[in-house]
Formats: sequence, C-alpha cells, structure tokens
Amino acid sequence: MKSSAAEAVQLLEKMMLIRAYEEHLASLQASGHFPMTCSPQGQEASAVGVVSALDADDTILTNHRSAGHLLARGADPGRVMAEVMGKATGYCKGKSGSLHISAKELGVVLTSTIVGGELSMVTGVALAKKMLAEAGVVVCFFGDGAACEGIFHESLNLASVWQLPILYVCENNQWQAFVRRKETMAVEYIAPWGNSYAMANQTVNGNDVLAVQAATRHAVAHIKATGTPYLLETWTYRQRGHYSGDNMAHISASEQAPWLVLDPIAQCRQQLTADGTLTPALLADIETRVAAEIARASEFAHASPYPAAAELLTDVYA
Amino acid sequence: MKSSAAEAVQLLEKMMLIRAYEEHLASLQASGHFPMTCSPQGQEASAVGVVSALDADDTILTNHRSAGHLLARGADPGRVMAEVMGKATGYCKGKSGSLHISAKELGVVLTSTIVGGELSMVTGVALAKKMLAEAGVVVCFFGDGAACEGIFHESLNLASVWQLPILYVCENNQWQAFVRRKETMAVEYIAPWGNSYAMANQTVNGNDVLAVQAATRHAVAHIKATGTPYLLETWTYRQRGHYSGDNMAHISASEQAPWLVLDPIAQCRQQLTADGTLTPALLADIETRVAAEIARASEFAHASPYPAAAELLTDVYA
Amino acid sequence: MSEMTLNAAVGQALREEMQRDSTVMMFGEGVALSRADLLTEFGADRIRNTPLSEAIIAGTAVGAAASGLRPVIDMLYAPFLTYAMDAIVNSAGKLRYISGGQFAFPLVVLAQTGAGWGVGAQHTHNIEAWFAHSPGLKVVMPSNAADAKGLMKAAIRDNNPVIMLLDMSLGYNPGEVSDDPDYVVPLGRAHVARAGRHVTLVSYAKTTLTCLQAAEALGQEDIDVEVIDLRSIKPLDIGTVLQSVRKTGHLVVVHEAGPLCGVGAEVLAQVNEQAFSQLKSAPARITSPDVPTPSSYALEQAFLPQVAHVVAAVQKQLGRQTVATASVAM
Amino acid sequence: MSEMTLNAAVGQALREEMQRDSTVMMFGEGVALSRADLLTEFGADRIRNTPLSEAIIAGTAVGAAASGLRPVIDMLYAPFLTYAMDAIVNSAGKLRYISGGQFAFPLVVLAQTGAGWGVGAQHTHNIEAWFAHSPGLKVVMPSNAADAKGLMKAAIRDNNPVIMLLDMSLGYNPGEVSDDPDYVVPLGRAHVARAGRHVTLVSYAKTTLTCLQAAEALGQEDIDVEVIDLRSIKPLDIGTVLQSVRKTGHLVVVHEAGPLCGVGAEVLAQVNEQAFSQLKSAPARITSPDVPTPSSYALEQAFLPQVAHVVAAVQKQLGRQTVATASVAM
Ligand SMILES: Cc1ncc(C[n+]2csc(CCOP(=O)(O)OP(=O)(O)O)c2C)c(N)n1
Ligand SMILES: Cc1ncc(C[n+]2csc(CCOP(=O)(O)OP(=O)(O)O)c2C)c(N)n1
Ligand SMILES: [Mg+2]
Ligand SMILES: [Mg+2]
Repeated sequence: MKSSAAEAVQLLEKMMLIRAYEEHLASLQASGHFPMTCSPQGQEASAVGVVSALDADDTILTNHRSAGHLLARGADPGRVMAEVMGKATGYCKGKSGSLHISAKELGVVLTSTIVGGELSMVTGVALAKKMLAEAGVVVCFFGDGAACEGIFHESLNLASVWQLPILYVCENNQWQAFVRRKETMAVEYIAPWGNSYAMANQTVNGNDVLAVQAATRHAVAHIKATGTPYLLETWTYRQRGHYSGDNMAHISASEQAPWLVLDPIAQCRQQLTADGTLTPALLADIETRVAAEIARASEFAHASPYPAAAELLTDVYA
Repeated sequence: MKSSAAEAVQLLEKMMLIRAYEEHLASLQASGHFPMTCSPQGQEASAVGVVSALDADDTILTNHRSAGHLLARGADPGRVMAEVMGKATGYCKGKSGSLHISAKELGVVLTSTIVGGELSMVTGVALAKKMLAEAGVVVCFFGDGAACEGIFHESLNLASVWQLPILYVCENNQWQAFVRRKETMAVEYIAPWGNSYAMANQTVNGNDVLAVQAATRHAVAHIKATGTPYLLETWTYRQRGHYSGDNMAHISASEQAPWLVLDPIAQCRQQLTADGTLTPALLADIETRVAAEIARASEFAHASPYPAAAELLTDVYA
Repeated sequence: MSEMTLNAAVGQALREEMQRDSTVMMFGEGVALSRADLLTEFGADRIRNTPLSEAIIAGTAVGAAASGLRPVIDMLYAPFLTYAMDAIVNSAGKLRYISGGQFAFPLVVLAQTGAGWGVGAQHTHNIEAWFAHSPGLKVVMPSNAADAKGLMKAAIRDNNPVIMLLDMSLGYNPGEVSDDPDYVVPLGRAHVARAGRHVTLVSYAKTTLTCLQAAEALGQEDIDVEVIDLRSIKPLDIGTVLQSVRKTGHLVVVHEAGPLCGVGAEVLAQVNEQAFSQLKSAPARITSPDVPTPSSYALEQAFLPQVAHVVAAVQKQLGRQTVATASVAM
Repeated sequence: MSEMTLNAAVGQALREEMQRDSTVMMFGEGVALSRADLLTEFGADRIRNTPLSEAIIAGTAVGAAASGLRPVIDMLYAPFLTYAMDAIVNSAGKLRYISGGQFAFPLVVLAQTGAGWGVGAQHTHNIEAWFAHSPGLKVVMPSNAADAKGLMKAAIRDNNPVIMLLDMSLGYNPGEVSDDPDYVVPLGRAHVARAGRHVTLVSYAKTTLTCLQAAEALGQEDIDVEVIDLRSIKPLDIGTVLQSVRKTGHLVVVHEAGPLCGVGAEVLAQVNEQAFSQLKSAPARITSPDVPTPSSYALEQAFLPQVAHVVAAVQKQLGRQTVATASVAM
C-alpha cells in the first residue's frame, strides 16, 4: 500500500525535523560546551518509515542513537534537547542525558545504552502486552553491532518460542562505533539470521522512507495475523561519526560518497519534486516550520534549569 | 572413508567401556553415598565417533557430560572415577568433582560446568593454536541447551570472522536438564544455525559411530583445507536422567522406547555381528576386558585418598 | 502455623501470591517441572519454562516488570547469574534512576547458593555482596522456613528488584510457618535469633545456625551470646546491630561468603562509624577463605565457617582462654 | 623519565611489553583504531578488532591465556563487564583451582570507569569491589601516569588474571614516567603518596587526588596528613595501611565507588581486626552515595567524594571544629 502524497510530505517533514535537530546539535557541539551525542543523521528514513507505520498503542524500545525514533514518535525536540543537556525539563528530568532517553508518555520505554539492552528487555515488554491482552506490537530498534551480542540470539529465540508480538528492527548502518560491520560478521545481511528462529524477515532499503513504511506495515500485519515476531533490517548508513567527538578521520570520502548520494532526505525530496507533490513554496513552508521548531526547542532547552542537587538521591527505589 | 573392521571393533569396545563405566557409577549411586554425575549413556557413538577421528595434537573442550569424551580420548577410568569422588588421584586432584573434569595431558582442557563455558573459551584456545602455529584443530563439545545461550552466537560468529580451526560438535540429545529441546527452539536442527556465520555444517546420526567418525573426518579435513570452522550436530538421545538424582518420572516410556531401539552400542554390535566381524568369542573377550578395567578403576578410585585439608588454599593463583 | 521445609515454604509463598495477584508469574529453566503444582494451578501462561538463556530470562523479567507484571525468575544457581548481570545491574538497578523515575521493577530473582552439596565453585558462589554493592537492588537471604516464606512474599509485593538467595543446604530444613496469607517479613528488618548480653554475633542464611550452635557452646562457659540474623542484606538493618553492639561491646560477623568486600566488612565498617566508642574489643569476621568453593567433601567442609572458629573468636574478644582450632578457614 | 599522560603511559607499557614478549597481544571493540600505533608496529594478528561481543572477548582471552598467549582485552567501559562476568569470574577466576592447578590465566582486562564525563550509570560504575570479592583475580587502579605504566607492565607479566580499571578523568593527566623498559610497579604494593603523622587517608585512583587536596587544606590547620594510594585493590597491601594507622591512630578511606561492601568497608574491617587498639577515633569512609552515577553535570559533581567532606571527616576525628558542608554525598 502506497502512502498518499500528503502523507509522504509529512514523512519528509519529520525527516527534515530530525536532520535539522541533528545539525543544530552538531553546531552547538562544534562551538564547544554541549554534551556529546550519537547522531542518527543519514538514518532518518529508517526511523520515520518505521514509526510512521505504528499505532499509538504500539510500544518502542530504542538505544543510544535514539533522537530520530523519539522525534518520529512526536517527542518534543525541546524536551529531548533539554534531556541531552541534563536539564530538569528533559524527558528523564535530566538524569539520562543523551544516551538512554525514555519517554513513557510516548510509549518509548526502557532505553538502555548498553548495546543489546533493548533486545534484552523487549521480550518482557511484549510478554506483558500479550498476557495483559493489551493491543499493539512492540518495536525494538537496535544496531548491526547489537546483532553481534549474544543477547540478540537469546532474544529472538525466546520471542519466537513464546510467540511474542515483537517487530525487531535492525538498523544496519555499516558501522559499529569505530569498527566496520564487515569486520564483525561473515555474511552481509542480518535479516536471514531470523531463519535460525523460524522468524519471518526482510531486508529493506533503509534510505527509502516509503519502502521502510511499507515493509513495516507488512511486518506489523504479519505479527498481528500470525502472533509471531518479525525481523526487519533497514540497510542504511551513519553519515556522522559514532558520536560527536569522532572526527571521522578513519573514514574515507570514497566510502561516504555513494551513501551521501543515497541520502534519504535528498532522495525523498527529489521524488516528491519529480512527481509534482513538492513545490518550492511547500518546501519553503516546511523549512520555515522546522527551523522555528528547532529554534524554539533550543531556546527552551537552554533556558531550562538543571536538576536540584537533592535529585542526586531520588528515583533510586520505587 | 570407511573404517576397517578391526577399527570398528575398537570403536565398539570404547563405547562399551563408557557404558560399563556409566552402569557402574549408576549402581554405586543407587546404593547411595556416591556423588552425582551427568551420564552420557546413549551418546557413546557421538563421543567415540568424534574423538576417534582426532589426532594427538587436537585439543578438546567439553562440559558437565564429559565422561564419554574423556574415556574416548583414553583417559584412565580410575582417575576419572577418583575425580568424581573428589579424591586426590583424580585428574584435577579431586578439586573438580564430576562437573568440570579437565585432563591437560590428554588435551582435554578448560572444562566448565557453566552451560556455554566451553563455547566461551574455545575461540581463545584455537586463536592460540593459530597464532603459535601449532598443528591440530580444537573440538568443542556442547549440548543443544548450550546452543540457546547467547555465547553460542558470539563464539561461532567470532570463530568465523577470525577463521579459527574449531570443530563445534553440538550433541543434540533432545533434553536440556528438565526441559525438552522442542520447548526451547522453533526449529528442529541446530546445524543450520551455522549459516548465520557462513559456517559449513551438517547434522549426522549421532547414534551411528561410523557415521559420526566419517562426518568428523570430513569436518576436520574441511577445517584444515579452508582454515574455517565447522559446526557438526550429532543427533542423539540422553538415555538417563539429567543427573543421577533425576528419577525420570516426567519422561514417558513411549518417548524413550524408539530411542532405546536406536541404542548406539546395540546397533553397532548388530552390524558387526551381521557382517561377521564380531564373533561371540570376540564379544566375550571385550566384555571381560571392559569389566576388568572398570573393576580396577573402581578399586583404584575407592582406595585413593582425599586431598589433604591444606589443599583448600592451594591452586588459587599461579 | 504449619510445619514444612524451607523449600515448601517458598513454594507456598509463591502459590499464595499468585492467588492474590494475577500479575505474579514465574519463569526459568525447568520451572514447569520444579513447580509442577503451580503449573497445574495457574497454567502454562504464568509458569513458563524457558530456553537455557539466563541473560534473556533476566532481561525479560525486567521488561515485564516495567510493563505491568510481577515476575519471579528462577535462575537455579548463583554462579549462573554471571550471564544475567547486565539485566539485573544495569537495567533493573539503574533504569528507574536514569529515566527520572518513569519505571519501576517489581521482580524477584531467585537463585540457590551455599556450600555443602559438593557441586563446586561454578554451582556455589556466595555473591550477595555484588548486589549489595549495586544501586537500586534489594537482597534477602533467609535462614529458616518462616522467614523464607515471609521474605518471598514481601519480595513479590515490593516494587523493586529483589535478589533472593537460598542456601541449598537449608532447603530441607523444617520449620513452623505462618498460615496467614498476609504474613510477610518486611525487607530490611533483622531478627534477634537469640538474645544475649555479652557478645553480638551477626550472620544470615546457613551460618546463622553456626552462630546459634556457637552460642549454645559458649553458654556452657556462661558467655551469654546474642545472635542477629540479618535476613535482608540490602537494605541492611544496621539499627538492630548497633543496638546490640552498644549493649555487648563485642561483635563477630559470620558468613559463608568470602571475606574481601563482603557483608561482614560492611557491618564492621558501619559499626565502626556509628558505635566505635562502645566497642570493647576488636570486631572480627569469620568467613570462608578467599578461594573458589571446593567440591571435594573434606575440603568443602573445611571451607565452611566452623562453630569452633566462632567460639574461639568470641573467647578471644572476651579474653578467655582459647581452645586450639584448625586454622585453614580464615 | 619522560612526561606523558596516563593514557600515553598505558600505551607505552603495552608497546614495551609487546616488544619484549611476542605472546602479548590485544583485542577488543575498536582497538585497531584506538591503538593504531600498535597495529602498525605489531600487525593485525596481535592487535585485533572484535565484533561487539563482550562475553566472547573475555572468554577468548581466558582460552588464549591458558594456551600460551598473554592477551590484554579492552572492554571499554566497566559496566560492559556485566556481559563478561562468566568468563572473568567463573572461568579465569576459578578454573585454575577447579582443575587442580592445570591452567594459568595470564590475561589483563582493561576497562574505563570514573565519573566526570557525564555519560551516566551505564558507562560509569565503580565495580572493583565485585572483583575483589571474587577468588582468583587481581585488581589494580592507578592514580597517575607512572603507576599506570608500571602496573600495566606488571599486570601483563603476572601469570594471573588482572582487572585494570582506568579512571577516564585521569586519562589526560600528565606525569613523569620511567623510561626503564623493566620498570614495573609490583601488584599488591601501596604507595605512600604523602607522608604525615596525624591522620591516615587511604584511597586509590582519582580520589587519591581528592585526598592530596584535602591534605593540603588540612596542612593549613597544622594537621599533618598521610595519604596512602593503594594502587592494587587485590592483593590489598594492608601492611602499609596498618603501619600508618598504628602511627596516626586515625583513618579515613575515600573512594568513588559506592559504600556498601566496597573497598573502604574492607580496609576498615581489616584495620579493626588488626589494629583496633591503636585506633584513637572512629575510622570513617567518604564515598559516593549508593545511587547510580548521574549524568547531569551538577549531579555528577555532587556524586563525587568532595575535598570538603574529607576535610570535615578528619577534623571530626581530631576533635577540631568542623566547617559545615553540604551533606548529599555520604
Ligand atoms: C555492551 C556495550 N558494548 C559497547 C558499547 C560502546 N558502544 C556504544 S554504541 C556502540 C556501537 C553500536 O553499534 P550498533 O549496534 O551497530 O549501533 P550504531 O551505533 O551503529 O547505531 C558501541 C560499541 C556499549 N555502549 N555497550
Ligand atoms: C549457565 C548455566 N545454566 C544452567 C545450568 C544448569 N544445567 C546444567 S546442565 C543443563 C542442561 C544442559 O543442556 P544441554 O546443553 O543440552 O546439555 P546436556 O545436559 O543435554 O548434555 C543445565 C540447565 C548450568 N550448569 N549453567
Ligand atoms: Mg551500526
Ligand atoms: Mg541436551
């Protein structure tokens, strides 16, 4: 099922919001005195494509590279930025910082920066959904690096044996911190690893937002129809370094160039321009809205207070 | 390549030795006052088939269900039994007990009773072999249960990426302590899990000692020719309970019956009798030798002393 | 009151709490057989076998606890927890804090520990101190059937992750157990197992019994020993310990875990910090030595804290003549 | 002597030991980039990137160490060790004992720890006490470049598993470092970082600097402070501590790790057991509170042991007037 043109423009706007957010953070980081983050730049289509295909009662687990998932889900960029800065107005009262932002009110839960943490907990979230007969599926975003952790094997195996309503989304961005994915596995694709668990799986072009959205809808339908989990691999590329302190000196231009051609936002804009959906005026509108939103967010985050010192000792026990 | 008839009789004798050892232990356990063990009864063909295909410079890692592997490798049943009893003459000076017997002098190293422990360490043993340019392959025996541990995934992936000379032997005995294998995975066979790591693999009838031996020879040749690891699954059955204290009340006769028909020793005897290799006289010879060996072993183990109290504090640091 | 073994008391606690609260459930390797009665009563949804995968068992419990269930997981033997440390320590222990209080983790991690069965260091390792050292967790270790039931029920009702370590050797010990379905032993409250005036012995789990035996022996010498059973390692009821030490002036902590950075070290440190001036002699620890738990029978027996060592430590503190004892165990 | 940062000193130690002994090698996630110079010098066989798989990294090190290599593994941040506990604790720590001495495990586990970088509790957790509590392991934590080099070299040469925890915040601290290729700091030997007569401060890693600052401040009040840098957590050089406490009669232990069952508890306990009668005041601990390491800057700073708290603890012990200080950190 293809999205309508209007919907496609909305997807583009979300991707542009994520990109603008990341570019703003990068500029703050370049000027110093801004906390480090792991940028999902280049992976916007994966985040927006998947999340746009979800319902409100679906739950999301994510990881250290979460900004796209959060913003795609409708998180307030001001509160995300505030959290990154360790401010009291952040989604986690400033206690997370950038690496493990959860926003329970949005259904984005239990974010861990331990690579594989999301794979470890998603089975329990889905088990509760199933046993409490709650609607929806549980989406677990993780990286190609996380797929090398033992917990990947245990998680997918259990999800399959217990028939849990989980959509595993492996964002294969070709890098695992400072190691190339190719150095870490003997095969090219992670989706077929699902076969070991009799789990339906597919690799999709992760830089094509409509393709990702369609694949996600297909996967969610499969989960709902069969009651069994699904492994979706989005094939994409991390355009920035592992984290903002990574100068990328070890990554050649010849490696990056083809991927920059495949930039998800540029491609989407081209397509929508080509088919007449995206006019220059509409694009300008979007750019203005996005810029305003980011400016407002940044102002909010910067103006927000740090947590009071007494917060050091709270939220340890329930 | 088929083994010669004489060789086949040797394999039978080894299997009978293992069986006799296990039966002797079971009788001691039934009479009380003998430590618990995890019996490999029913899996003799897997142990003997694999180990008989190895050279002296090959190294073996095993687990809690190791008696077959040790005896197949030529371990002194007296010292194995002494170790089980915690006697000073055991392979580990009585400090292991039954669960983690290593015998470095035989190339049986680093036995762990943590399920998956052997998978965790085998890569290092093989890495050392490779880097120190030592001859031989490293064989890692593990169960179908261990294959569900995350370390299975990490171990096979690393072995493949680093091209380590490892023969992984998964003894799929249909049980994982008190849980049926079928309850723990969505697929029937573990060998194809090797595909995730581009690792050559095969499932062999684990109750046919000659088939196991042939498959092992094939696998070892593959490892030596390609420098890449191999995953061999031996399809077999644990004829006794998980450990000697397990009364097997939860296992139906109808489950056990077909497997008892497929008993590796009975089958081997039938074949060798049918083709004329095994005469009644020869069989009687073997039985006498085996019985004498076990009697001697038991006498030795029982007569052996316990470690001195001062041993409590030794062997902690090198 | 009914008499039953510690193992049965734990089973009864599970059963009562599962009856009381439909979100309570249990999973682990083989629980469908080890808790066959609960499987029959509550069905395969709430009593679940798992694959052999400790990390995902614990992780699943964490995710489920944050999402409306109250899971109890059976991890079998304490050393197997080494596969599950991320979920327990980094997730259950920290994600409430990291998330600014968005999640709670009402879960119970059960594991067996305690030497005496000859199964060796990879099945027996007293690692309660690890969890005491980790923020956001609670840790309990009962010494008898009544406490096992009461602590199990309290742990299930608690909204935080509780590690409950059961000494294998106590499993078949019988005891009087309350039939009141709301009988709980509050977490963080020690029990004065024997009142006395001259010296304070602090222990938990199996070695509480060692202390009681030592107290009996010392009683023959007119030394009146108070024995405190901590029951909870975290929160630690230092108040009860301090009250006793302020009375007696003498403290010996006894546990089976190794000495270094163990619970005994913590008790000594807190007593020092808060009741130094009331101490009349050097506080002491009797623990197993800092070696892996041996499996060979004689070595394993020597590994355990001995009554004689406790007696000797007390006699030394009180300036009494000390009967010579073997000194392998420190 | 050459001046270099602590990180550079560690790199130099690795380089020298790899030159000296061809069985020394290193692997971990990204070491081919983080140790690019070693990769160039020693090649891809001896400096190896790994997949993101902490459990097999540690397990591989254990297997390799038992088979003739001397691996050093970089586990990045201490909380990631939760994935590798089986290999470290159950295998490296216990298999020598279990096997009756058949194997030795000459390996080094490197990990970063220490608050100050705002990365939060899943990147910063001071868990040295876990390893101290586990048999068969050694643990070192340097406070300066010279010791970092000397301990690294000693750890590589040692025939046992050594956990070396490096405080991130010290990484860029410069110091004078010996050029002697055989300069080692023996494991298990503490260093008197500052001699003094009135009170003994015991610390290690970053908080050694906190203690030195406190000593400086107390010196203004004519309080002559001795500062002991343990350097090795296990084996623990209690002899050097006892010698000092017997002289001063006052003891404060300072560390960034949480209080419960930490190294401070152990030092207090051993001093109690062995030098109780020489103590003139209640020994004290200054540690971080028992909470996950916060990432927000202000909270993280408050989490760290403060110079003011150390000063106040000493003043209290000596009966001096105590300057009021914030009391969030215990
Ligand atoms: C258990 C663990 N190991 C290592 C790290 C350090 N680390 C953080 S992100 C990362 C790379 C993760 O790669 P991948 O899963 O592919 O996700 P990506 O960053 O590419 O999105 C690493 C190594 C960590 N946080 N947790
Ligand atoms: C990490 C760990 N979990 C659980 C156990 C308890 N245990 C010992 S053997 C076993 C079953 C192992 O099954 P499998 O790997 O198939 O080997 P098998 O016993 O069938 O030979 C279990 C659960 C253990 N020793 N280690
Ligand atoms: Mg990646
Ligand atoms: Mg099995």
